Order: sequence, then C-alpha cells, then structure tokens
Amino acid sequence: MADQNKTSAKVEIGNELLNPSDLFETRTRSHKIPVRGQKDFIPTGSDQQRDWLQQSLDEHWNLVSEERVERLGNLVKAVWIPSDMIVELQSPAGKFWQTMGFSAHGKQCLHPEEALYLMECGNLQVFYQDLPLSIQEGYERFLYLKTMSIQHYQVFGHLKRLGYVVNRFDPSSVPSQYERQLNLPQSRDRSGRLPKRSHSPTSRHTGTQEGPTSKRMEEEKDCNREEEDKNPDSLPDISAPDIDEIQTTSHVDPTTSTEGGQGRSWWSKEGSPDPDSELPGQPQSSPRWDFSSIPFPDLGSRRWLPSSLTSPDACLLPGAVGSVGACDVAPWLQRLNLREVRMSRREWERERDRDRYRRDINQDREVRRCRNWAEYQELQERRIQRSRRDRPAHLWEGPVTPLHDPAQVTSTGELLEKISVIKSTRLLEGASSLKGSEEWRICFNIYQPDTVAEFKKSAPGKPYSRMCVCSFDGPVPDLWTLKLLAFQSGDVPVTYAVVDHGDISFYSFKDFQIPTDTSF
Amino acid sequence: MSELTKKTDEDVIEKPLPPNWILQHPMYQHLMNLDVGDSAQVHAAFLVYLDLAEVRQWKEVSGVGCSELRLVLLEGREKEGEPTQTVLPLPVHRGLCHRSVRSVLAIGSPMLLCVVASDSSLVYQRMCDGLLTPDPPVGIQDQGRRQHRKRRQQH
Amino acid sequence: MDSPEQKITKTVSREDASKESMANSRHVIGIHFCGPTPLVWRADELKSARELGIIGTLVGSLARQPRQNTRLGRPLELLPEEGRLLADMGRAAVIPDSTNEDPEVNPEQVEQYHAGLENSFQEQGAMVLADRKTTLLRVMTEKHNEDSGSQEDSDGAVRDRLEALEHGFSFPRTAMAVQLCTARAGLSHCPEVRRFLAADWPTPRDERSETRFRVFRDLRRQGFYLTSAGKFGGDYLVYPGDPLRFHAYFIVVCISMDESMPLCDVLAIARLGSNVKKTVLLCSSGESQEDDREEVVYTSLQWSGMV
Amino acid sequence: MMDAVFQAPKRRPRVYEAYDAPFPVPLAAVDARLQQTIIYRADMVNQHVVVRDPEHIQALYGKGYFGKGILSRSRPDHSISHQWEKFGERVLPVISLFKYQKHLSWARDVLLAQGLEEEVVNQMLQRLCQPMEPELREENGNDDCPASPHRSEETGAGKPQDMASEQAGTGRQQGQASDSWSPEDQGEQDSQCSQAKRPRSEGDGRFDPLSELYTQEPQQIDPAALATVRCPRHDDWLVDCGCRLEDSVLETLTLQRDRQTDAGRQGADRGYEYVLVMEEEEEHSVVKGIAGPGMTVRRVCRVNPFRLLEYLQLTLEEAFFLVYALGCLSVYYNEEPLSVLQLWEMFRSVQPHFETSYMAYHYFRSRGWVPKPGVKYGTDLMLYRKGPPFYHASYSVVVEKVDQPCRGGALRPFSWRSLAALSRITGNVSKDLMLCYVIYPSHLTEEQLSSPDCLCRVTVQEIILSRWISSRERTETDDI
Repeated sequence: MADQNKTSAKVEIGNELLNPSDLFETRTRSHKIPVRGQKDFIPTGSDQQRDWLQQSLDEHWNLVSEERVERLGNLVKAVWIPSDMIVELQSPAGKFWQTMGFSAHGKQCLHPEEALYLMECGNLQVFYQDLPLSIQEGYERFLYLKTMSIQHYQVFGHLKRLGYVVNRFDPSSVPSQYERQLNLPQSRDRSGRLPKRSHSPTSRHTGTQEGPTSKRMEEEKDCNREEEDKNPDSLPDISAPDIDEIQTTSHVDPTTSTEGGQGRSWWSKEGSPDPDSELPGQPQSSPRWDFSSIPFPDLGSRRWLPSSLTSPDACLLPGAVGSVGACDVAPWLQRLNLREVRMSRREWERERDRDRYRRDINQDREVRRCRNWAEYQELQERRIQRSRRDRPAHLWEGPVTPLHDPAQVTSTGELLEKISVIKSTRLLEGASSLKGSEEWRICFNIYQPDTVAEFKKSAPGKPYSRMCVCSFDGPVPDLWTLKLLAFQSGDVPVTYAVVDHGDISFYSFKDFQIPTDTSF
Repeated sequence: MSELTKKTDEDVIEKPLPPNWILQHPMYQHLMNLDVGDSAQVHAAFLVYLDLAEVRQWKEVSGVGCSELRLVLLEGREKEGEPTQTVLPLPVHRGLCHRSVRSVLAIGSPMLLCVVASDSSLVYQRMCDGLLTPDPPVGIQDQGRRQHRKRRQQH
Repeated sequence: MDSPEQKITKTVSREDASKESMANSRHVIGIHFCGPTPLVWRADELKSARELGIIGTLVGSLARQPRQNTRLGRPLELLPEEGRLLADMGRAAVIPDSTNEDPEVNPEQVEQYHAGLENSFQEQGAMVLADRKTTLLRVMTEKHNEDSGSQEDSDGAVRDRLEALEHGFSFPRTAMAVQLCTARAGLSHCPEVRRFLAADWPTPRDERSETRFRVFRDLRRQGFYLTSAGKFGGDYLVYPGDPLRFHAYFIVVCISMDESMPLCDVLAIARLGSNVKKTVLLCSSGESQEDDREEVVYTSLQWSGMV
Repeated sequence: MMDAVFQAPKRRPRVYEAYDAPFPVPLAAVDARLQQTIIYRADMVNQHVVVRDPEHIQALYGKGYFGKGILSRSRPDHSISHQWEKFGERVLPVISLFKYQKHLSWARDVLLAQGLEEEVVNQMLQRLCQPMEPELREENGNDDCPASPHRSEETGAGKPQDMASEQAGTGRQQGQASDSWSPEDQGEQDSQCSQAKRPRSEGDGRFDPLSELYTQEPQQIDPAALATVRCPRHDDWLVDCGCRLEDSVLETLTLQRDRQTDAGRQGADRGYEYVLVMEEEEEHSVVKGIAGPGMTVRRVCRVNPFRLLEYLQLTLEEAFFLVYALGCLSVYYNEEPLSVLQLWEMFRSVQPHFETSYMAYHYFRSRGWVPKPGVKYGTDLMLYRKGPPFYHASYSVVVEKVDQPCRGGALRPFSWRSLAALSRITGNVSKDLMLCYVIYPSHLTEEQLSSPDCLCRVTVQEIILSRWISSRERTETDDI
C-alpha cells in the first residue's frame, strides 16, 4: 500500500512517463484488485465516513493511474497502416492469433479494434511513423469510422474482456433463406475449401447449417493463404475431393428430411446428376409422395365389417355426393393396426379431460332420432331457425354480425378457431424484400467463451449471437429493422448492444408466437 | 324495432334492474355538477372516490373542480386528524405533463396521482414538491430482493 | 422529512467548496473527442474532475487486470453535460485531434525514442544487477550469522560471489520493462497552452439537451453527484455523496414542462423506482426569468403504499 | 434457436376456486344441456361499460375473467364490511354508526333530489331504518320492512335506490319469505338459488375441490396489512403479484372470520341489506365519560338505506369482444341496445387507437389466453393462462401499431430509456415483456377501418424483448 502510494504520487506530476527506476519498481507491484466495501446510505459528514471515502478514493486513483508496463519480450510488435485501416504484425503473433486477426498478402494482420484491445491488454505495441502509439492515440486513430466508432469498440472490448470470441460480421457469409430452406449441400461454390474436420463427430452433430457456409467470406477476400504457419490442422484441404462434403450431407440429409416433412424428398429424386443416390447405405430414392405417412380413417373398431362395403343409400349421403360404388375393405383392413390401444391411467385421464368439452354428436337425442341425412339436415335447419328467432336484432340484423352465435353450442376449440380471424406473422416473413439500411447494421459475430479452446478462425461455426451496436440516445429498432436484421442474420439471434455513455446493456428481440391454449 | 325482437329482448332481460346507483349517488352528482365537461374523467374520479371512501375508509373525502386543468380532483384524509391529501384521478389513456402536476401540487402537496384503467383498476402514485429522500433500505425487503435475484441468476 | 436531506446537502456543499478551492490551483482538464464522445485521459485530470464532482465513466481496460469488466480503467468518458459544465466553469479545454495532421516520420523524435529506450535498458540492467547484489548480500549475511564463521572468510566469500555475479550478469533485452503509454505524450501540458486551445463546447442546443444540462448543473450545485441512469430508465442517477461510497437517492427524468408523458411511462418508472428503493424525480427547467436566472422544478414520485 | 422460448406459465401455489369455463357462452360439454343461452346486459356509463345484474356479473367474471368489480380489487366480491357477526341466527356485516349515517344521508339526498317533501322523506327513512330485534322477527313478519314498496309507489315519485331494488325482487321475496325471516327459511332459500347465481365460495366443497385439503382456508386477511408485505418469490408487493402469504405470516395477519358469513352475504344479494350498526347505548350515555373497554357498544340491526351494489366494469376491448366475437353481450346506451357497428364507432371515438388495442386483445383471446389491463406494470395487457386465480401472468404486453412497411410505431414512442425501465420491471416480477405489433396492410382504408371486419386484414407480430446478461459479474454492478 505504502509504496503504491509513492508510485502514484510520482505519476501524478509530470506527463505520466515513467523513468527507468519507475519501470524497474513495477516488477514488484501488486496484481490484485482491491475489493470495494459496502456503500452507505446517508452521508453523515462523520470522520469515519470521510476516512472511508478517502481510503476508497486513494485506492481508486492508485488503480486508475497505473500505467501499463510489460517486458519487451512479451510484446508483439506491429505497424499501423492507415491507408488499409489495418495493423500489420512485425513479430510472431501470440496466443491471441487463435481467435483474432487474419492473413493478407502473406502478412499477419489485425483489425483496428483487435489491435486496440490487445494494446489495452498489454500484448501489443503498435508503431506508427516509427514511434509507439499510446492507447489514446490508438483510440483517436483507429476509431473514427462510423462503422467502428468508440461505441462499437466499447461493445467489442466489453465482450472480449468477458472471454467471448468476437469478430466482424459479413452479411455475405450468411446462407440465404432459400439455401437454408432447401438445405442444399452448402459451399459447393467453395469447392475444395472444406476443412477435413467435417468428418469429426462434432461437425456431424452440429449439422450442415454451421458448416463451411457460415465461414466468413471476408477471410476469403482478405487473405489468400491464411494461417499456414500457425494452425496446421485447420489448413484448407485443397486436394480434398468433393466426396468429403457429399458424405457430410448424406449423413445429415435423412434426418432433416424427416424433420421437415415431405417437402424435401423431391430434391434427391429430381437431381439425380449428383452421386448421392449411388452411395452405399443410402436409401433408394424415395417416391414423390410418401403414402405411408398419410393418415387413413379409423376403421379399426369395426372388426366385423364385411370384406366389401356396399354402396350407401343415396339419402344417407350429403346432397352433393353422387352415387358411390362398392368399396373393397380388405386391403384397407390389412394395413390397419387392430391392436387395442393400451392407455396408461395418465393418458386415459388426459383423454377424458380432453373429451370433457368435446361435443359428441351421438349424445344429442334429437340427432339420434334422425333416421337419415335428410332428417338431420332438417333438424339443423330447424335449429338454426329457432336460434335466429332468439337472436337479438341489434346484434344480428346489421351489416356486421357477431362471429359466434351463442345459441350454437360448440366446443372451445371450435369456438377459438371460429374467432381466430387475426393471423400472426413471423419476423422473417416478407423480410427478404427489405432493402438494407445505413442506419442499422449487424457489427459482430460472437462465440461463447467456453468454445474458445476449439475455436478455429477458418471454420468458426455458427455464432452464438450477432451484435448490433446502438446508442442509448438513438432510436429503438422498429419492426422493419428487426425484420431486416433478423433476415440478415439468418438462423443466428441478433442482440442489440445499447451504449449509454460507457455503460452497456444488451437486449434481444425474439420472434415469438403465443401457443393457443385449448386445454380447457 | 319489430315486435318480435321486442319480445325477445324482454326474454333476455327477465326483470328490470334497479336503477344505476352510481348515477344517483350524491357524490357523483356533485362531481358532475363541478362542470368540468369531461365525463370520462368524472367517472374515473368517482371510482377513486368509492375506493378511498368505501374501500379504504378515508375520511372527509370530497370533490373539487380544478378550472385550470378542467379536471375534477379529490381531497380527503387517510385517517382522522391526518393532513388532507389531494388526489388527481386520470383515465389511463391520458397523458400528463409536468405543468399539470405542478398545478395540482400548488393546491396541495403531497398529492396522489391515481391512474384509472378502463376496467376500473386503480394505481396510486405519490408525488410531492422538491427532492424527497428515499427511505433507507430495510432489512426484510432487501433480503427478499436478494434471494429473488439469486434465484433468477441460477436460471 | 426535508430537514435531514437539507442538512446533507449543506455538508456536501461545504466539503465541495473546500475541494473546489483546492482544485482551483490545479491546471485545466483536457478533453479529447473521440468522434462525438468526450474523453479525459490523464490520471491527474481525472482526479481534478472528480474533485469538481464530475464522475464520468471509465471505459478502458484496467491496466492492472485488463480482462475483466468489474473495474475499468482510463479513459474516462464524460457525459456531454459533464464536459459542458467543466468548460463553462473554465476548468476544461477541448484539445483538438492530432490525427488529421499526419506529419512525415520525424527522424529526430525517432532517434530520441531509441536513445531513451537504450538508456532505459542500461539503467534497468544496472538496477537489476544492484538488486541481485543486495539480495545476495542479504542471503549471505543471514547464512553467515547462522554459521557464525570467521569474519574475513565470509567477507572474502561475499566479494568473490559479488564479482562472479557482476561478471556473469547479462540483462537480456527481452527482460527489459517498457511502458505502454495510456495518454498521448506529445502535447505540452502547461495551462496557458490549454486555455489557448480551448474551443466552444460543441453542444447541440436543442430543448432536451438544454433541460438536461440545466438540471445537471442545478443538482451539481446542490452538491449531488450524478451519473447516467439509462439502465434505470432515467437521465441521471443522483448520489448524496461520492458514488464510490454511497447509494443513489434519485432517478432523474428530465422533461420539458409541457411535454405530455404517457401515464404508462410514468407508472413504469415510478414502479421501477420503488423496486430499487430510489425516488424518481421529474425535473424541468422552469420559465427563464427576465434576468436569465432559470430555476429547475423538481417533483418527487414515491411509492404510495396503496395497493 | 431464433424464437423466444415459451416459458411454461407458473401455476399459483394454491388455488382457491375451480375452473368454470373459458367463455361465458354455452360450450359443448357434458353438462351443456344445463347451460342456457343468455345475452348479458351492460350499459354505457360515462364512456365506460358497466354490468349491473349480479348474475351477469358472476357469469362474466367467473367464465373468462372479464372485467373488474368497481368496489373490489378484481373479482367482484365487495361487501360493506370486513367484520361480520352473528345476529340471532344470521350473520350480518357490522358497520360504524358514522358509516350508517353516511348511507342514510345519501338516501335522503336522493329522495330530496327527486322532489319529495322533506317531511315525507324523513318519515320514509325513519320507517325504513327502524332497528330490528332478531327475536321479534317472526312475530312482526312483514312489518320488518317498514318502507313498503307499495307505499313509495303511491308517492308517484322515484324511490331511493334500494327500495327500488327491493321492488325488483318482490316477486321472489314476497312469495317465499312473505311471512317470515326465519333463519331456516333463509337457508332453504339459499339452497334453492341456482348455482350460477351464487358467487363461487372459497372453501365450499362444491365449488372448490381443494377446500378439503386446506380446510383452514379461507381466512380473511386485512388488505391494509397485506399492502405492506412483499412477496418472497417475486420482487413485488404481495397484493400485486397475487401470491398467497406463507402460512406463518398468514396467521399473524389473519382476522378470524366466521365461516358462516357467506350465507349471510348471499342472503343479501337481493332486496334489503341488513347491517349491524355499532351504536353506543343511550342508557349508558351517563357513563360515557368512562372510556375504554368498559363502554358498551350495542349492535343494532337496521336496513341499509343506500346500498352500494357491486358492479362489474368492462374494458372497452372486453365489452367489444363479448359483443362481436362471442355474441353474448348487449351494450345499452340510453336504454337502447347498440349494434356491432354502432359500438365499434362509439368505442373508436371514445378511446384513442381503440381498433389497434382491440385487435391485440382479440388476438390473444382467440389464442385462449386471458388478457387483463397491465396498468400496474406500465403496459397495455397482462396475459394469464386460464385466469388470474390459477396462474401468474406470463406476459406483459405493449401493443404497437405499424403500417405495412413496418416503419415506425405510432402508439407509444419508445426510447431505450423507457424500454429499459419496462424490461427491468417485468423481469423483476419474472414475466416476459412482449411487444405486440399490429400490422396494417398499406391498402387499408379508413372506410374498411370503420367496421370490425377489418380484423381479418391485419396481422400480428409478437416479439419477446429480453435483457441479455453477458455474464454474472454484470449483475453485480447492476444495483447501484
């Protein structure tokens, strides 16, 4: 404590430049952050409060005035190239290279925000015109763009300090909605750039979605040969034949097609040019419609049915249906599972609860008295007449009438359906036609801290989230913006980082559809 | 209206209801007679009156007109012998500007703002002139909050 | 109910007044804009600002432990109102950006830098050596005391060892400590130059920022400390003393006298206030009187307890 | 996942009533036959919709939780006093003399306002407010009701409100209880009441399946005491979040209440309301000076001359839903029932942006949720599963209107500041903040908007707004 005070006293005068002996003394300085004590509620002006405050302030100033001092050997040297807005490394990169930086023209480079962050961490010394830049100069020189302002950097730094992997977002890296919908084998256009790791179980389990397509195009643009020297196992496998990625897709395709319903099965059949169907172990190309999944009317309880149903009497049929021929039941019956359904007590109770409010037409005595279709229709007509008579004129005789007639007893589910005249929509609906915006853009992809160990810049995978940086005094995104950015982000959620004079809050606006509650 | 429907109307409402006592209530009449020309606000004020006088058992609750704001205000004492408080009842869809608040505060401070939702839900908010130091944190409330926060963090 | 609070205000003001007089003797605070954001970089200037009751927000990584967010370091970001108040008080000056002028490489400066580096290397080497010697001496002395051998023997041994140390000592360049400066070093820091550099405070004078500034100035004059309260849905958090030691009392909402607030918003912020046990203050700047002495009008919103 | 996760609604730890039905219309069910189609009635009173018929009130609130009792916190169950005592065989509410006199003066004002002579008024009231002895009742019979309805009818002028209501109930009253007020008869009459008519009784096995499990419930809790208790589970006042008290706290706050009060209350549903007035006995006035517990306070049974009947007030959205979606409500304006279009037009003129807020309301109702006003939380709606007695509200909803290009928001111009406040308070009570955008197609004309048929032209976009906490350490810096 005592010698710390001494140091800070020295710092206070002069221009904050440390002399050699100051530098020497820093070897013994503490690396602990003092814990802040409990706050008080009312200032009493007591000596004790004054002392506590003074102590807190001393501690605070010690901490804040401390200058960064590093061993020269621990510093990576770099040069600021303003014309390209990049920082080029002059000495080999450190551990940070796993998650930051890119290669361009055979050089290791950093984006300005990355460089500034590493400067703040005491890992990097950036030179400009042969002189080292102070942190302040870093702020002033690196952060003047509208797309990388101090607010952006504050969000970047905040997330980096928490251990997140943060990199710039490139809209072209997101697979289009169409691509996602069709689940096309991705990165066909990037032939040969598929990393070998797609054979590993992790990639299989994470699915094709986050495969090579979400790999950032920017790397492609900025660098021709990335990371040759650093990460041999992420070397792009140029010689890898197409078969690699075909295998990945064939592993995944069956699952996605069952999940997505029949919508996808046409694809493999239609597009026979590719070798998919020839692969061993792959089910033969499926027919256009999967009939086994189409439900049939339940005839199971009518075991005693004759093998053929005769044509029903015309009077039993609803008006519009003409004569119906005899129907051979046998082939249908064969397909039926005639085992009795065994329900657990719980299931049975659930079933009963569900049935409680369901209308059983057979319980209706008047209906049961009807001997044929015509009589039933007559009854319905009578009922409608009856209820019309009871209906108050002011509700039913205007141009607009209620959606439901309480005299028509119905089930809750039917009633809800009847009054559900307002449809809901999804965030991505119609979003593809929206034009981009100057004001709103996604800035960063972020990956969770616990994925750092496996993180590879060449195959970053699907981000945990994407960040849009906003100013607290600026506007709140309207629905248009939400749609636009959701569309740009594809299947990764967008988080809005709101900067209030150095204080950052994060908000997410997630698409939602409230489920219909029919469990009455 | 046809005879038929008249008949069914009668069927629907079997017996005549007693008259609406709200409209008969002397306080309601009084508030109406203050003539501020805003029946929705008067209705809100009357609902607040009922809550104060009948449910919360306030004493000496009365209505006063505020010609400046063209609103009806209420005055009353929470308990006997306590100072009179001014209450500003407002339907929820209205806005409120600081100047109006100051006008009411000029009549009496502290005042209560009572926001009246369209189903007669009431939310009271105390307002007063100047800087009012908050109550120091009390142990029990603080604890509840802490525990709650801990639980949320676990999720 | 008002009396304790008034008392506080007074004590705070008195303390502040004494500090302010102390601060008067100090130099002017340099404010550097990074885009639209006012920043203060030098530790002594941060301190001067705080002595004037200007808190700001630290936004940089902390030098001592950069990879955490609980305690941050320089620079200090100021609210526009904080900067403007400092400027109005004549205690701050806007330092122009040096990035626009992109001079050629200055060989003289570069040479100076390398010379300094070399000098530092030599001195550090010497200091490390001296440090090693001291350590050696101490260890040997201790050892000697334990062994209680003959004085001369040990003196000789010490001499030998020291010589050996000096002879074999080499200070690798990689072990040298270098400073990564936080603040820009180039500019002269004497107050005269700063005053000369002072420019008008670039504030958009719309009604809202004007109200915000007046409220800020008035509360600061009353001895309160203010920080931004966006997270609490307000403009400022107001502390009765230094925020390092005290909880905030108020959430300030700045609003013009005739702006209509939706009642839902009023109830929301008031409810939040009661949740965090703070009073919500509606603040408006009152009619500007003929003598331009504006006054700020405060209305406290507090939990009614009537549910 | 791109979508917000649906959080299972949180069931209240204890439920004190049985679920009746989602809507107040006959629904296909086992007992559908028992339900009778009924068109409820409401009146426009000062731009508000008020339901006055006690049966209608119970049905509308009980099936779908529509509206709020104007004298109650939510369920319309106001009674004139918290204190009930036995009087003879009945249990009656106890009120102070001061309060009684207040009611008396209201009755007087009403009669005077109708142009009656002061003397006549005094006579009428004196007769009406005679004290009654429990043991005298059977002998006196009808004389217990001194202000005979016939009599006031003879005057030709209006009647104070309660006499009128007596008259309304005459058919039943005279037929069944003409010659006696005996408690037995009272009980019998009660049991004859249709179930729908009776308010759902807590603790009554017929209505509350849990009553056997929690036999010590219900207990009357002093609302004033409740107001000071914070919920241990939510960052909220207990009364707001709707949780019940923990048992230990409950006991200290409980005012023991006679279990029979329900019977007493029901008997008063129609006709006269009898109250016990706390009066100091005149004979003892000499010893009045001796204050304290020695002083005798007598309970005198009297008729309440001006009864504040509980009414149900519906939000305009609720009322319009009952009319337009369910077809089960008639709203009267100046004694004339309004058509759907008239109502739409009127509500649009009375409440700014009614059409948008109605669309949102209708949408959530049609998804089977129960929306209630969210004014306490600074929002437009709170969404409950089934109803407030069963579940905590799941969502706090802000309704916003957008035009087809989805630019801007018209109803509540949000700033990050106001959003931060809303997000915080909804988070503090463990609810989700939902933004409900009602999207108007660009070609929607004012003419189309003038009919509720435009509902099918709009779409609804729901958004869940949540605060993302980047790490644990952030939360610590939160509370400054």
